[in-house]
Amino acid sequence: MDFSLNDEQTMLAESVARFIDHEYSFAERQRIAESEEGYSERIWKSFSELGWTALPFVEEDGGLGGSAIELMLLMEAFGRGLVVEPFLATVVLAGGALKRLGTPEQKSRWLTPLISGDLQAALAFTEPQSRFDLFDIATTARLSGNDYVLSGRKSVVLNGGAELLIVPARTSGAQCSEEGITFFAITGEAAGLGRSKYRTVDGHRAAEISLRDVRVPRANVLGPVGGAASALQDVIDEATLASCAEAFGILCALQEKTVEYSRNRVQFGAPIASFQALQHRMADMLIAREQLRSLLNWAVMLRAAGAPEARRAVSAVKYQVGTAGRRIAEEAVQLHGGMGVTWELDVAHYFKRFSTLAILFGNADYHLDRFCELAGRA
Amino acid sequence: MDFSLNDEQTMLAESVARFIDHEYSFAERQRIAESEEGYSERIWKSFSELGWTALPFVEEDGGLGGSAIELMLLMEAFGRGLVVEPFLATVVLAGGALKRLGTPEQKSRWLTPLISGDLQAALAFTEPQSRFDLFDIATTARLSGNDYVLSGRKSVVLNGGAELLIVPARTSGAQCSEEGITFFAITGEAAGLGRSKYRTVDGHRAAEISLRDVRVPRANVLGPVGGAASALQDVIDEATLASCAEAFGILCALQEKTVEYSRNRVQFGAPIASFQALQHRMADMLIAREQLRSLLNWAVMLRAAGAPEARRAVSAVKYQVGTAGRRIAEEAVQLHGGMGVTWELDVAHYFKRFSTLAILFGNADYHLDRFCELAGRA
Amino acid sequence: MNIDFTADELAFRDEVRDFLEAEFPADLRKKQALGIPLEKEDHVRWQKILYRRGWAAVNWPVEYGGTGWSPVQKYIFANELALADAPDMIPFGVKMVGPVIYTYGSERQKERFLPDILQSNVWWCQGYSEPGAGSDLASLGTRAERRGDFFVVNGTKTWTTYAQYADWIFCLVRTDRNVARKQDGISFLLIDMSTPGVRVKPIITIEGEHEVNEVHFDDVEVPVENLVGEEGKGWTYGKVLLQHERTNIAGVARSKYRLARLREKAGAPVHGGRPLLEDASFSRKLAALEIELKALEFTELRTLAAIAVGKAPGPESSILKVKGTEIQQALDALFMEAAGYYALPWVPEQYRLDFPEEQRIGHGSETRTALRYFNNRKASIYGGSNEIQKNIIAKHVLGL
Amino acid sequence: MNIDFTADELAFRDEVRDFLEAEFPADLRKKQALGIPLEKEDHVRWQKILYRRGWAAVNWPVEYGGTGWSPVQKYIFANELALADAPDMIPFGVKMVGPVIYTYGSERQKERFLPDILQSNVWWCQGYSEPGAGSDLASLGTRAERRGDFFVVNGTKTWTTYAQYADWIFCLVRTDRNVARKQDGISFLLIDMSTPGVRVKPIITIEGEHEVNEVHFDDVEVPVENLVGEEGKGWTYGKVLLQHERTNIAGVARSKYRLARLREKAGAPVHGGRPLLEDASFSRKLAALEIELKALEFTELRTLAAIAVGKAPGPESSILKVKGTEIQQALDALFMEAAGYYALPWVPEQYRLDFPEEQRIGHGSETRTALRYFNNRKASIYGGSNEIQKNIIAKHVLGL
Repeated sequence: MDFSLNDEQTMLAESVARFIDHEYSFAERQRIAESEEGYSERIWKSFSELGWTALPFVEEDGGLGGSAIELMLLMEAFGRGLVVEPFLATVVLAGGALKRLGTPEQKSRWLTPLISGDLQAALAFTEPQSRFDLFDIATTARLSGNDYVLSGRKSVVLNGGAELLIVPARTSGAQCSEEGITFFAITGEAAGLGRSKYRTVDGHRAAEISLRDVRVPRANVLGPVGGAASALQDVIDEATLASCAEAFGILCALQEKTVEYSRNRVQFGAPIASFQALQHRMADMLIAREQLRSLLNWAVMLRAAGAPEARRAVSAVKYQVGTAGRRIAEEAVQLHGGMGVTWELDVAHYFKRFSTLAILFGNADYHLDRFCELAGRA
Repeated sequence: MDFSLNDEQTMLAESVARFIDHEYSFAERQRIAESEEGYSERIWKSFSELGWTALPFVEEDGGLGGSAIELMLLMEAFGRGLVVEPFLATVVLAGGALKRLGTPEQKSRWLTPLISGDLQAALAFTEPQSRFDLFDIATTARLSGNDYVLSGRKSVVLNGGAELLIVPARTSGAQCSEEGITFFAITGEAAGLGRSKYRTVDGHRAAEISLRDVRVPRANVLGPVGGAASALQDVIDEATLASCAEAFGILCALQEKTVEYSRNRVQFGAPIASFQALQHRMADMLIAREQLRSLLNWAVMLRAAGAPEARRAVSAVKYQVGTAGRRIAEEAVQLHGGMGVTWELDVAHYFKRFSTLAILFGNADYHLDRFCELAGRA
Repeated sequence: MNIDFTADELAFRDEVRDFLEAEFPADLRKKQALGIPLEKEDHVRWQKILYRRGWAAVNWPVEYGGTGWSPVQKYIFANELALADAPDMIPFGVKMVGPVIYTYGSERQKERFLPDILQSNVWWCQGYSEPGAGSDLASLGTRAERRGDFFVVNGTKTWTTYAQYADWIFCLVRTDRNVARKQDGISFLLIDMSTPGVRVKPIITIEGEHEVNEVHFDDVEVPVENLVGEEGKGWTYGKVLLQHERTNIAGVARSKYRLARLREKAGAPVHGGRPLLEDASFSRKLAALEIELKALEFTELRTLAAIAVGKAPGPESSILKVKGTEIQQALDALFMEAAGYYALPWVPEQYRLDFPEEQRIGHGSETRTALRYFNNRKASIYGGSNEIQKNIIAKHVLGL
Repeated sequence: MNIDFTADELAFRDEVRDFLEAEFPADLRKKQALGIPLEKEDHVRWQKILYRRGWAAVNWPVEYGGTGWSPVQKYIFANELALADAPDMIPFGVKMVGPVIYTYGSERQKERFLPDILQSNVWWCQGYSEPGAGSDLASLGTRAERRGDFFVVNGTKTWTTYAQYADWIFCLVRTDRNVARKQDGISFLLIDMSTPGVRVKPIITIEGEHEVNEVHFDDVEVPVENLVGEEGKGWTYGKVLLQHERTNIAGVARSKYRLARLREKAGAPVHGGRPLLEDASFSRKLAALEIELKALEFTELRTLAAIAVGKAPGPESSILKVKGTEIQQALDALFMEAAGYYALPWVPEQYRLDFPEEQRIGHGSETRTALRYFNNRKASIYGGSNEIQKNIIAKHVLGL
């Protein structure tokens, strides 16, 4: 048992932090978020040059073989930097599906350009009715000659405007069944594929996807027909933990900015940092942050070790993000007073991104229930 | 709609407050609580002389026809006075069963002496396995000639050493069924009746009751055979609301004592009342107390009006007592520091009585669930 | 103590219902139902309808056009309006400056300003907070110097809601800097927004909308006759106003309406799935909130009853402010929770009456829930932050 | 970062398990299982067993009889002891005064006191708080005046746990009243409880038991050689001790054990009913607590790891104190909840080894849950109240 980072991990953490410091000011971030595309091609290229888009893939796939620990370090820094580039969507979610389910041919077709920064991708894992149930898939795929024909709707698909869409659909089984889920890769503008793109409240991009008899060649089936549920679950687990690391980075930034603001904001002739009621609340924020760091470390170490308890640990962190984390975020806004709710200040944007992450992959209630179920009890 | 007390109600509230002030100091209360009997015959006689034991009974039964409003006023004052006399057990619970189910003969036999202060009584409504489920009754009663024969166990029977025991038992139906519950009156030391008496943590008295083939004459059946569930539910509802009023009185005392203590306790060269973190917490206590008063008024007014929503309202207040109320109580102890956990100070004893009331008739979880169910939804 | 409505009260309730049935315009109804933000004209139109019925200024004394209603009538009125989802009153005229003018203003001011407020002819805004004076409002620095028949005003007000629509602003300004307590030397001034030197600068808030502003004053000349009450007594007037404001802020009737809608929405079956209300955690949170809200409803009724027997809304109004906004924010969070992923799309363009229903993203107005949650974080900050309210309770109620 | 135990660590765990299997006396096991309070002799017996194995003073330097274990070993050791439900170490000797003596004491003091502490030959108690100096400990008023080779001590200490058992007391006393800061002029003194003028007065706590005391000093003569370190530096020594104490107070291993027992108890079917754990509210509260506790476990491990690379337990130990006691109290409350009505009987007489099982009231030790809940409200008050901890975090961690 060991809590320290090795040299490579330390270097990674430092290099991301440096990049954010030098290349990713809040003003730059806002410019990118408000641009048409919603992310910067230039920044994305840098991510790939720095090896970050290769991080969570094994070496034989052209990756760097990073574990959950490296991914945590990266995502935490992305959280602090309020990065809007679709790393979670393209690399962790879509890349995560490809690395688990792709054949060597499929990987060279899609994963290689994804790693090199030339392909954007998305995983369409939610439907209008599904809420947080990953296996609630009403989109159907039926075989017709050498093609599958897909029909259905996917909702709030992160980075849904991307070239490559990975779409879980139902080849058999009842609507919420674990059996019968198959992954399909769809590229470009296939006939019958509709995309209604929009910004999300955190400045990212998503889309509603409609599939009306979209023909997908058999060669685009990823993984086993009807048997992709466990891969789906594992991709989402990995992404959930990554989202928790990003949320943790955000909460650290919010907590530190609140302390800083309180030192400078003078009311009643004194910095508000000197008011005991606020001091105690800032102490509570620090305690909550340190507790969250501990849980995150625990879950990440379990995932890195391939331990089966990791799933339960992921739910524990996500629950804590959605409860204690939310309190930190709300307190940060409250203690900034009116300034905390202005567009001008970064605090508001941290808050909105945090709020999005709290919903993604299931909110606190969902994950506490899952935590209970995984203990083998109601 | 009207929020004011009428003249009689105002007089009642004043007369109880005066009695507590003059006759029921904390030292006196402690002396009574530590006495062998656990209550004072003299004080009980005063209760009856002042008409309080007659309060919740209709005039034709020899009562004063008081509504939930009068009962609230009395119990709130008993809470403030930390009264240990078994008013809830004898008058509200056992008296409540008698008034709802007794024949005129039974009333004159038991309710009349109860009102005159000459008979102590108890309602044995809990069993070792029942937790808060009123209808979970495993104690059985079978007819044998002109007697019923009762077997089973009743646990934590408040005032369980009383002369008159009212025992719900099952004459038919499955263990948790609403059907098949019958009330029996048992007096004195019947053969096969075991009582293991003890003090409770709040200084009151209770007992474990064992029934081994206890023969009870048919004449001692109270109400319909097998059909007493709704009366049981209603007695407990009335008692629950009364217990909330007592809890409210306690919480008012704790809140006020905390403010007072904070003004006098000097640390770091100033009264602790001057520390903002504590000020805000005391403000929270006041807010919670006022919110609780509002809910209590609402529920009491609904019960007094005989409105069907009263049941749901009772659960709302009890839930609030068990959550916001508990926070008030715990804060009161915390802000008293070490002194708050000494036997010497009244605060500790308010806290213990409050904690007991929070459990009695179902804790916060139980009542929130009931509140949800009574809305006709899960 | 009696919880039942009297026959008169029931009749009054029916009267309000009939009025709403007949007079609440269909297009406004639809906008409200679809979550479409109202325009200035919408508000004005609705408030004029209320005025014509004599119900624009519920709390004003009868002599100035108020209703003379009992607390229970006011409670019924607020509930029925909320139940019909009628728009909230824009408070700055009727609820804020109006009471100050009829309480402390001159006869001339009453004649000049009250009718236009009552009839919603003039849109008011509030000039209290400043960049350096938020919670510590009394340290405000906007100066008004007397020069002949004018005050010359210089300074900046901030967080001014709807200043972009406003014809007039009421301000707390400093008329005397040589005072022992900073609460002294503050005056209450009415300023025509079209006066040269008044400049409105938008502040975009967290959710991306333009609701509040900075208002800059550069040598703005304000006639002395626009001073309300005595020079230097503005703090007292402003404080009374704030206590009224806090009572209003509780928004109990609106929260009751929203909670009922949320329960309805969460109870509706989802395509292929069970209703959210069958999720025990969600339903318990909703229930706990319903209980808190019921408590607040009665706390408000008790406060109104106290006011009716002659007590001014005192520091207890701080309780209403704190709890009222906590409940609103808890509702915001639960609405967002109920929306799930559909809280995320940011699609303001679909909130227009002519937007095609079939292109709408999300069930109902789910895509407004996050924006509302973000925006309404302000509720615990404005009108005297909840921290300030607790200071007030500690000092003025508990005497600490 | 690696979560797996090494082979050595696993071997160590087995070693501890084997030791407990062999050496933890059956009668103590049974007392613990039945919730029977331990006597002084029980504690001493168990601590002597640990001493004989060389494990009495886990954190002490090896030269004084400590173990030299890694943080992970200490973690394993604490967990295994808790898992076996072994008694908690009485902290006053080994965990409190011991470290002060070996860090600041003279060679003579080390020789004289440390072996008896290590061997549990001498029972210590703590003389810090005073009736007028609780949270504001530095304003303590117990005076020690130098008269020749003695200090003459006068004053009162309070909340002194187990003073009724103690042979010695370590005290913070004021040796100089003419100081600028009240933290100066305080000295750390070791006092033999049998010295004339020392008087112990019981304090009965909320649940009715005798655990703490007032200790009165009337002209108590203490040899100068019992002063630890420099005169006037006692505050510094005491603060270090408090930081150690806070780290101990977290009680993570014990809470883990209790939580597992609670889950077990709540999972057991009740006669004719379903297990409490199937109640969603209860199981969710338990789960949320398990998560907080897991977090604290890792917070503690991170702190221990930092100490191992040479950092003293700093103000961060305040986090452990706050969270550790919050979790303990939440557990207390859940145990009481699980007991339902059986939390109410007050039957201390049944907590004896010879009490007939069939007469026992309540399932298991349910009738101790409320008493424990009451008693342990102290946890957020003692060792520096949680309010004081937050002051420390604000000042020393956040720099406010």
